[in-house]
Amino acid sequence: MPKGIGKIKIRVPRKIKKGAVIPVKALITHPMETGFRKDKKTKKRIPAYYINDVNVYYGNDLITHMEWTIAVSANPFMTFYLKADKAAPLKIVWKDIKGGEYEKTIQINPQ
Amino acid sequence: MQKERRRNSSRVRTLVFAGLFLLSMVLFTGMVFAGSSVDEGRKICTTRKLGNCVSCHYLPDVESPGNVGPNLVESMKNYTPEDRAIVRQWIVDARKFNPETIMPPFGANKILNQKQIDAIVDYLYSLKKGGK
Amino acid sequence: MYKNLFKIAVCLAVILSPLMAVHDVWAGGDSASIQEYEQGCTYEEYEKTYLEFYGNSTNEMAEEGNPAELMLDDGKDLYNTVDGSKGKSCASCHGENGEKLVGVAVKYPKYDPAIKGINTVALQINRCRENQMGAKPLKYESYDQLALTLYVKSLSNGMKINVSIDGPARKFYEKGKKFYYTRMGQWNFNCAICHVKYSCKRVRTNLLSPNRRHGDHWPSYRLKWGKTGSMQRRFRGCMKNMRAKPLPYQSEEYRNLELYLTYQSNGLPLEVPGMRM
Amino acid sequence: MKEGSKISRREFMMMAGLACTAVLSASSLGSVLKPSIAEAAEKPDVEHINDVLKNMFGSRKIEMAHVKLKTPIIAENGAVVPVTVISDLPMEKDNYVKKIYIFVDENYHPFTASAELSPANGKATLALRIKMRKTSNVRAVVETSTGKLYSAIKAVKVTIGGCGG
Repeated sequence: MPKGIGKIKIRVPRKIKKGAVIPVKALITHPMETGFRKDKKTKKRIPAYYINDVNVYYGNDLITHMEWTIAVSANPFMTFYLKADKAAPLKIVWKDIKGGEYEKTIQINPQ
Repeated sequence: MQKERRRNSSRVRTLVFAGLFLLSMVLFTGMVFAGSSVDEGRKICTTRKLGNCVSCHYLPDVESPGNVGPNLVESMKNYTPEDRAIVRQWIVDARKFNPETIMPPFGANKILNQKQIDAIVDYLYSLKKGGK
Repeated sequence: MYKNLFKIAVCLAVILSPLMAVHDVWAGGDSASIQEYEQGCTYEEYEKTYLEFYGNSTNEMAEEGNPAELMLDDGKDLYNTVDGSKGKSCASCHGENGEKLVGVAVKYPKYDPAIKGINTVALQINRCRENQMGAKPLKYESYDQLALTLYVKSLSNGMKINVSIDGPARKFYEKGKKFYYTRMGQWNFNCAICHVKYSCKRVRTNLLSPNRRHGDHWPSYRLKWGKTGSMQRRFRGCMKNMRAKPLPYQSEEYRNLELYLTYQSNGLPLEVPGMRM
Repeated sequence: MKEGSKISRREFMMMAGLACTAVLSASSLGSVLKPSIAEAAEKPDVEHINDVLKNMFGSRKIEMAHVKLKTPIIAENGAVVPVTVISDLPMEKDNYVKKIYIFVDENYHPFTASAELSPANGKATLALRIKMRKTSNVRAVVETSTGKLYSAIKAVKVTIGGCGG
C-alpha cells in the first residue's frame, strides 16, 4: 500500500440515545487520481486511481452502498446518517480500482 | 556600356521591389496591431498574469470584477482625448498622483511593456464609446 | 568577436530584466516611521460580507469535519514516539497527554533570550528535538512537522491568545509591523494595504480579510490548497502574489511577522486546526 | 530590359521564399517550445448531462421538490467543493429514499457519485466533497423506493484567484 493511502477516521457523537438518528463522518486518505493529471516533473500522465465502491455495515446488514467516480475529491470525506437502534459494530469498507481494500470498524453503543 | 546600364537598372528595380515588399510587410503588421490594440488592451486587463486590471476595477462584460479601485467606465468619463498622457501615467506609475496608492506601477516596475500600456490606454478610451 | 559577445550580453540583459525585477526581494523601503492605515472594516462587517458573498458552506463543512483533525491524531502519536540519541519523546518531558503544555501555545510567538529573538511553536519543537532529544529537526511544512505542531497547539485550544510584546519582544513586534507595512515585489504591495486599508473589498472573487483573526487558527486546512498548512506558508503565498521572493520558513522576518499578527488576535480563543477557503 | 525584370522577379521570389521560411521556422520553433499545447488538446470523451440523465432514468418524470442542495456559491479550488444533499422524504420500511445521485453538468463525466440508502439510515442526507472542472450546475437526484424521482440544482462558480501572482 503506497504511503499515506488508506488512513481512516470515523466520527460519531460521543453520547448516543437509543433510536436517535446520528451523523457518521468518515475520512479516508486516497489520491483519487482522475487519469487526466500530469506529473509536473516527468510530464507523464498519472494513471487513474480512485475509490469506486464504499459499503457500510451495521451489525450484519449492509445499510449503505456507494458508487464513486474520479470526481470525488482527493482524501474523500463523507457524512451520512444512521438510526442507532441497536448496539452493534459499524463497519465501513472502501475499495479502489487497483484492488485496494480499506476498512475500519467502530462500536455503536446507544443508551 | 549599355550592358552595364542594364545591369544597374535591374539592380535598382530589385531594390525597389525589395523595398516595396518590406514596406508592405511593415504596413501590414502595423495595420494588424492598430486594429487589435483595443482587443489587446482588453486582454491584458482581464488576464491574471498580465495587467489583471479587473481584479480591482470594474470593467464591462467581465465576470466578478473587483471593487478595490474605481469603476473604469465611470473614471474614463472624466478624461478627454487630450488627457491621454494622464491616463497613461496612471498605468505607468500611479504614485505620481497618489504616493500611497495600491495600484501597481505597471510601467515603472516593468510589469507591462510600453506597447502593452498603449494598448490598455486604447482600450480604456474605447470604453467611452460604450466599450467592447 | 567581443562586439558580438557584448551584443548578446545586452540582449540577455534586456530579455531577463523583467525576470530580475520579479526576484527583487521586498526592497527594504526607507526607515521613515510607518504611516498606519485606517481599518477598512471591522471583523464583524467582514463576516457579514463573507456570508453574503460565499455563503455558509465553509463553516458548515468545518462542522461536518475538518480533514486536519486526522493529522492532529497523527501528531499525538508522534508526540509519544521516542526519537533521537537520548531515547526520549516529547512526552518524556511534557507529560503523556501533554498536560505540561496546556496553555503554553497561546503565549507563542514570544521572545526567547536563548535565540535573542522571537520563538514560534514550530521552531521550539525543532529546538527541543535537537537539544533535548538529540533528534533531527523536522522539515518545515512536512506532514510530521505540521502534525506535531497541530497537536501541541491544540492542547491550548479554547484558551485565549495572550501574546506579550512587553520588554525585549517590543523591538521585534515593531520589526514585524514594519515588515507588514513594507512595500515589496513587482506589484509594490504591502500586507497592510490589503488587510487593513482595503479589508472587505474584493479582488475579483477574493474578499480581503481584516487581520483581527489571522492568528488564531493555524495550522489550518485550506480548501484552496486542499491541504493543511501553516501561517508561514500563507505568508509565502501572499508574497508570491505580490511577485516578491518568498522568504524561508522560520526566517527572522516571518517570526516577527507571526508575532505581529498573532498579537492582533490577542483575546480570541485559539482554535486549531482551522478550516478556511 | 526584359532580362532585368526577370532577374528581379526571381530575386523577389527568392526573398519571399526566404521570408516564408523565416516565418515557418519561427512558428515551428514555437511549436517545439510549446509541445504541451498539442498534448493538452487531447480531451477525454465528453458526456452531455441530458444523455446521462436519459440513460439513467429514461423518460421518467423528475420533479423539482423534496431535495435541498447545499454548495458554496463560489469555489476557488474546483478540486475540493463541498456538497450536501438533504431530502425531507420519509425513511420508513416500505417508503424510503433508495438512492441519492450527484451530478456536475459541465464535468466530462457528469455522474459523480451515488449512494444507495436503506431505512436504517434514518435520514436521507449525504455530504461529499467533489471535483468541478469549471463553473457549472451541480445537480442532485433522489430516487424513492416507490420509484419517484426528485431533484435540485445549484450553480457553483469555480473561479481563479484574485491576485496576479
